[in-house]
Amino acid sequence: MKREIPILIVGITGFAMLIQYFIPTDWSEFIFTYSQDWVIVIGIIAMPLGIWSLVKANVNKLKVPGERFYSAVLLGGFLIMVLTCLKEESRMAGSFHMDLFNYVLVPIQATIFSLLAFFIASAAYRAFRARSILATILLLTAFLIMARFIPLGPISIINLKIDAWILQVPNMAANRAIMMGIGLGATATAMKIILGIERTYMGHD
Amino acid sequence: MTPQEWGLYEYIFNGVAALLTLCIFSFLYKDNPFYKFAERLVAGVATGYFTMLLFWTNFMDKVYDPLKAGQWWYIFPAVLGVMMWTRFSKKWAWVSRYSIAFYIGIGSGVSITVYLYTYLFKQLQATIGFPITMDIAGLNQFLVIIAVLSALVYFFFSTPHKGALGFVSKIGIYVIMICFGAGFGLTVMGRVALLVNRVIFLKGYLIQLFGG
Amino acid sequence: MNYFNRVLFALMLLLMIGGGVLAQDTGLTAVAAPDTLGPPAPQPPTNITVTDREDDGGHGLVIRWELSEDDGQGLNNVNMYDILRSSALDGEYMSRGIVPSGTNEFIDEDDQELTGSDPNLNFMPTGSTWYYKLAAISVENVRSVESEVVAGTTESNLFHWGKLPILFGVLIFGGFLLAFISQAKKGRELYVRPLSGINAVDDAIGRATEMGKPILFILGLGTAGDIATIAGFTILARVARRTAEYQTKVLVPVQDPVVLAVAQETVRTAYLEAGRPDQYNPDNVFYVTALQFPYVAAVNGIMLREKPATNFYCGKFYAESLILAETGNIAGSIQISGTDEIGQLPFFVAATDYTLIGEELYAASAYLSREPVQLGTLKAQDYTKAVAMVIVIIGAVLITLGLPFLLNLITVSL
Amino acid sequence: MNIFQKMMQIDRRWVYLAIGLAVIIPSIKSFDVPVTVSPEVKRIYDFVDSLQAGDYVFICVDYDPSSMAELNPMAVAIVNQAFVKDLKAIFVTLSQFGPGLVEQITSQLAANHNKINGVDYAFLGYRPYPAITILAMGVDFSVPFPQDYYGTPLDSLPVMNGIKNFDDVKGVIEITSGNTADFWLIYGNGRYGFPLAIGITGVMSANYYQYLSSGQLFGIIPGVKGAAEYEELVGFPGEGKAQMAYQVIAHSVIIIFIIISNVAYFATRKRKAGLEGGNQ
Repeated sequence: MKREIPILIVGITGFAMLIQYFIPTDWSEFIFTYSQDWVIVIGIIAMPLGIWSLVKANVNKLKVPGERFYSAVLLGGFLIMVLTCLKEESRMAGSFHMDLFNYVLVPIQATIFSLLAFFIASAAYRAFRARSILATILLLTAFLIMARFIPLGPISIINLKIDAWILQVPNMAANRAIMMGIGLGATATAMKIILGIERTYMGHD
Repeated sequence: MTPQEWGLYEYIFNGVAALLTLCIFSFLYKDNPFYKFAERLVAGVATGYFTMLLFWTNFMDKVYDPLKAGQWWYIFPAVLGVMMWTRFSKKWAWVSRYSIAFYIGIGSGVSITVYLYTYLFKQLQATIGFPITMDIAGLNQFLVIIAVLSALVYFFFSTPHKGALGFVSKIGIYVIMICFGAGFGLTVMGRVALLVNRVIFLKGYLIQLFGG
Repeated sequence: MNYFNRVLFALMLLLMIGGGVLAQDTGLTAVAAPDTLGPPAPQPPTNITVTDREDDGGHGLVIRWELSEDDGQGLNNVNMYDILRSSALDGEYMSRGIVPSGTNEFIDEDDQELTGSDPNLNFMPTGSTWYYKLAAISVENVRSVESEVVAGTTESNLFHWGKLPILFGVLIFGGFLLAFISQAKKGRELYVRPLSGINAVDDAIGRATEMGKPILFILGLGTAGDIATIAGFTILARVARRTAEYQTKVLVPVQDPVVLAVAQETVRTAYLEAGRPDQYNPDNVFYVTALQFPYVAAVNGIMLREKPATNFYCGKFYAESLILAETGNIAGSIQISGTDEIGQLPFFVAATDYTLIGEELYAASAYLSREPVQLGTLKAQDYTKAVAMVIVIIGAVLITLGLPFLLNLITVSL
Repeated sequence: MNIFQKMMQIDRRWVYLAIGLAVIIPSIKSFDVPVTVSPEVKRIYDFVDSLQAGDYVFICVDYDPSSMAELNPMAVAIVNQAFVKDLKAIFVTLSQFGPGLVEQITSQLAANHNKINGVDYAFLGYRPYPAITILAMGVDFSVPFPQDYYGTPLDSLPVMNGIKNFDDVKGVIEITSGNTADFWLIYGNGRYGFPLAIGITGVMSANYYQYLSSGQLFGIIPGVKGAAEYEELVGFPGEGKAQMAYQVIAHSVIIIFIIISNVAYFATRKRKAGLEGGNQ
């Protein structure tokens, strides 16, 4: 009741979705879109679980002197975004809610994203050392590809030819092989779940 | 926006954006209160924004509107969603496993064919789609096939990678490393462009404040 | 609104929405009147057939014809064919599309049923009959006389024949899977080659125990329905099981409420199975925030402040992979990563200590469990891989010999 | 601890600082970085350069705003070159975002070069369904575009006088961030045989080099780098070269760090090996 039935549900719905794929009729299409809506709806209605987890942790931290301010900032940020959007119109451009989105959320997100420019350099510095054959291959390929930006006259033109070959031959081939492996691995995992062989994700008492 | 168009409101909000940008960059030096402030602020703001986004889009579209329009069958996923709330109680938390079961069952069932198609069949099709001709293109196609096969050998789990198989699998991992090196090298440009955008934003604000 | 108004309204909508296409249609008909003194008109296409399009719910028809006598021969002046359709034999015929000369097939389909104030007049319901005629258009833009009218009715199909290769794929793979599982159940020993990323897991847990520091387990940005995330759960289960024995803390920050619920169940069960349910603290699996980069910022903070001994990255990762891995490196953690996002693998390989590449992520659960049944699935993966390799070899030889037989056999048409 | 050991353990913040400066310095004072022009870009320049005043070029602008940084500089450089050479240009877009981009480019550059819409260039507008539109233009531009973007019938535009279809233009240059290049290859070049060149984003470029060797394309401008090369050829340093400055410096910095890292690695490794030898 508490574990076996859910595992059975996983198997039945999984199998049903597998069969659905091969049936092109309208009701089969309906089942597909409807099932996707199930996933979406469960996800939305479960949102309070996440909010509760976040709020609880931060309300607890309000008692910790060093953390008090930061947790208050977090809770305040959350509350203000919710309170400024109690009407649907608040999601239109120009509202206070959207200004907070545009001037707080967007710049911070863009800046965190841009940290990658620094990290890609530090990762290259640390990782691209010719410690082993594998590391050397990794380093040399990255080096050649990055060097396409360095103006070196005729060497650049040869390098561009090498780069194009790398991208079209070994790069593409390895991508395909990795993808085939992923296809098999993911299918195996999904089948194990549907068959109930893999059930570690499902708790029991 | 040209300088003349800015009022106090724009100055303040753009100033906030500029300050928060600097707070995040300060992380590069070391973890500090400014970064921690921006980190917590954005965590709260993002959760609040996302919650309301979900509410006004997905919840209205997939729960409220269908039910109001008499599409009673949308009550089922809604009930399953509400069943997730049993997790607040220790005693009843197991009920949420029913919702999770549907969620994961649907995900796995759909994945099997999607993964087989995009990751396996499409790649197979692409690999054997061209003849090996007696020219450069043909030679490249031949090398692609050799490289695909050896990289696949690398992913064999149930045979020891020794002897001939070990040799081929070694070629395979070399090819995979070339692929990773290329992937790394190709990405640098885009990441630098992201940073350039942030620097240009900051520069623009400074010009706005102090004039060109 | 009466019928006339509705048609008028729909026409106006069509004009506004499909302005581009309509403008083109009018453009074509505007110059259609054949000039007696101008260039000659081509012969129309003949022997038109209209059949149900297979593999759909009944919203498409296939129109085939014999090329005009002036297409590639005769006057050799055909440039394209115009396919005209009407819902009634003597109704108004509208262009459904244009195909270049040399083409003898056109698929007419529309499954977008729009109801309410915005009906789609082109929608082809299941079981509806449509009437077609064709005209050839010359390079000088002179239209031929129109062909005879042929009708066709849409039908709903029960099996998607274009997806047959995938069904075979499922059956072959499933067959191998069941065969090796039953072998394993009979107690046959299965060999698996060592994977350095897997061997490192025990060391990493041991290191955390020695240092008295937590383990950080990051499930990525996928939902609980993504197979990569589920693979992450299965690895989390094995890791948590061992840490429960060693009494090491596992922190799992997540960004999706369903992932939160599943991760909590996974860890709780792992502690239960390790015989230490009292050690389980639900607050160690926690929700940090929703969106990608705010999540990254929060996890970065956790890494630098908690200084975890080991970071695991198992699941779906996007651009954040390198930000997390570099920050983990600053914090001095041992890092084990695995993802099926090919674009992120280079960064995990460069910045973390061990990386499970693609399929290895999915194999990890079997490796860690060491259960024969689980290892049997690896054998099934290998056999299917061998089949794929044979297909590549034979397919390449055949296509080089000019025989696309095997290629056609594995080609999926959606 | 010698210098190499220090280099091995260099504080990562020096790397960050270098990258930061690599981006900040060009943003304060833009400077000219040298670019090596690749042959596939040069061929497009030479092609346009070889045309006589009054010849027609056909330019298709098919990118969306997210690729503007990479592709807009190319379009600007090519149109600049065409206007300087007094060529006549016909613009079309097969992307829904195209009209705004074309208007922006033409209005700005036409003013700079005293060119008049309808006399020196024409913008025919946007049509969906690339295959059909390209095929129809092969018959007559006025089939898909009875009027230009601004509503003037084509036959009343002086610039369209005496030209009918692709036979009357010297070549087609397609600038795209999507799959429209494939349509131009199949339905345009494949069917009507006109010279075709494309400008594409850096990420896409690897997929199109095969068409160069097969002769279906006579040139490719790949990404920001290609745009900068084209600007170098035309002699109008613009956005492309400005962006290229950041990229060249940042890439150079990373490459220099990789070299330092490896030099230090080999130096310290030899030292270690030497020490071990001494102990035996």
